[in-house]
Amino acid sequence: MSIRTAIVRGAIDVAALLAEVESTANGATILFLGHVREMNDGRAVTGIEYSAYGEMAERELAAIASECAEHFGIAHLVAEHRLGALELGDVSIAIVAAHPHRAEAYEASRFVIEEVKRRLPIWKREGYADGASEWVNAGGVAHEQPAQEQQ
Amino acid sequence: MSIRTAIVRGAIDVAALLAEVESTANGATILFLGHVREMNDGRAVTGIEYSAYGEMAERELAAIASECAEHFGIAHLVAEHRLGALELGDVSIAIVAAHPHRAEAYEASRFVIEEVKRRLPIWKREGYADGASEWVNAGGVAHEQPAQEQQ
Amino acid sequence: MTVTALLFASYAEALGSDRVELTLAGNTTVRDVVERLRAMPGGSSLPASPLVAVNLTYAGADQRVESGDEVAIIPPVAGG
Amino acid sequence: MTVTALLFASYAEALGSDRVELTLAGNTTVRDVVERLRAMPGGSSLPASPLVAVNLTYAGADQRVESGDEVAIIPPVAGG
Repeated sequence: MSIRTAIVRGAIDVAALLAEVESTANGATILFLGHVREMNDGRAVTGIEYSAYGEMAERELAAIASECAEHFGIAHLVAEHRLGALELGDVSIAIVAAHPHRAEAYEASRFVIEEVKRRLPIWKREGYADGASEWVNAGGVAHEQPAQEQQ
Repeated sequence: MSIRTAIVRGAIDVAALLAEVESTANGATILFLGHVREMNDGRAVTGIEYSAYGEMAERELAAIASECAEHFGIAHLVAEHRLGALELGDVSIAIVAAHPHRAEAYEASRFVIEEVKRRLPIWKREGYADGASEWVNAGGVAHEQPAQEQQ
Repeated sequence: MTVTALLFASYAEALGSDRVELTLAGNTTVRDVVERLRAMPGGSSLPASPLVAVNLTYAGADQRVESGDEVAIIPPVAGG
Repeated sequence: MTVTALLFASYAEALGSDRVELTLAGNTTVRDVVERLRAMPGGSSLPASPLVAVNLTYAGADQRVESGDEVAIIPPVAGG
């Protein structure tokens, strides 16, 4: 049984995560990577700053992994979510799920990312090519123009 | 657009495949790995010999990728299937699908492996701990005891 | 009694702080803590029923709050 | 006319060959090729309606076969 989760500040070492779940008991391994994308809702993104309620995010991510292990019979699962300033293409989250059979591996992988999106107390502020930045998902509450544009 | 498939004889370089699909257009990358598993149908496996109708396997795998790209709007997809003698834990197939959104990336990845299982003209002969070997899926037609046991 | 309210992301910006010590009467619920925060300068940016966690666990509006509790007001999450 | 039949995996083992040159009359279909192979020594291991590819493309039993075609008899696949 190898279940591990972490909230990290540095770059995620994807090869290390893949190596971590290796077991000849498994016939299928699914890696999910989330990246900073250059476009969101039609706006050109330049980077994302991720912040979190760190202590709770760690607990919730561990709880998600534990529920996943129980629900799908997954014995090899590792997930890391990164915080801080990320550039285009950077990996914000990596999830590796391995199982004897592929159906369970896919379902487990999907379960983890959907639960992360639903309940992990993490927020992102997107920076845009026009110099603005905005909290994603916040319904515009915290929209803020950069200083140089508040003329 | 970066769509590539191959039938290979050597070890699959997973890190190279992940690097190949990298694009800041994508928000999600899914890697699927199939491995040689230590147990199948309750028998202890020691290795698998993969063989193929090579020319047709190349065509079919390319066709699957092309259908996937069209169906899911996938612009970054790479898949390699390995042939020859594989040991426990070895990667037999790697599929990397990347897309701006995760739902399409998951669906595309699953589409490729399911179509591979359905129609790629590749066969495997499993070797077992008791010295026997068998063609997988062949309904027992080709069951063959190793020479030293045909006493 | 005293509870610590934690604010994050857009909510922290709206209230100008990520941590507020509140002195409250007894018999207090999550709803009371939220109402107190909404009455503060900038607090109108908080929804009337935000997501809340008490001592690191998601909690409903009616949950009792005890002295020393950490009550976190959770903006819409955007992890992944 | 002549067609090349290709055999793989368990089928190749059953017939003791992975490639058979067949001389056939005209007006020949995939079904005729399969029947000819099934009449060979070891050929009874082939199902009456196996998966077949003609010139690298999956083909039905009624598909016409031309001189020079490559007719592959495909055992149940097990890739992945």
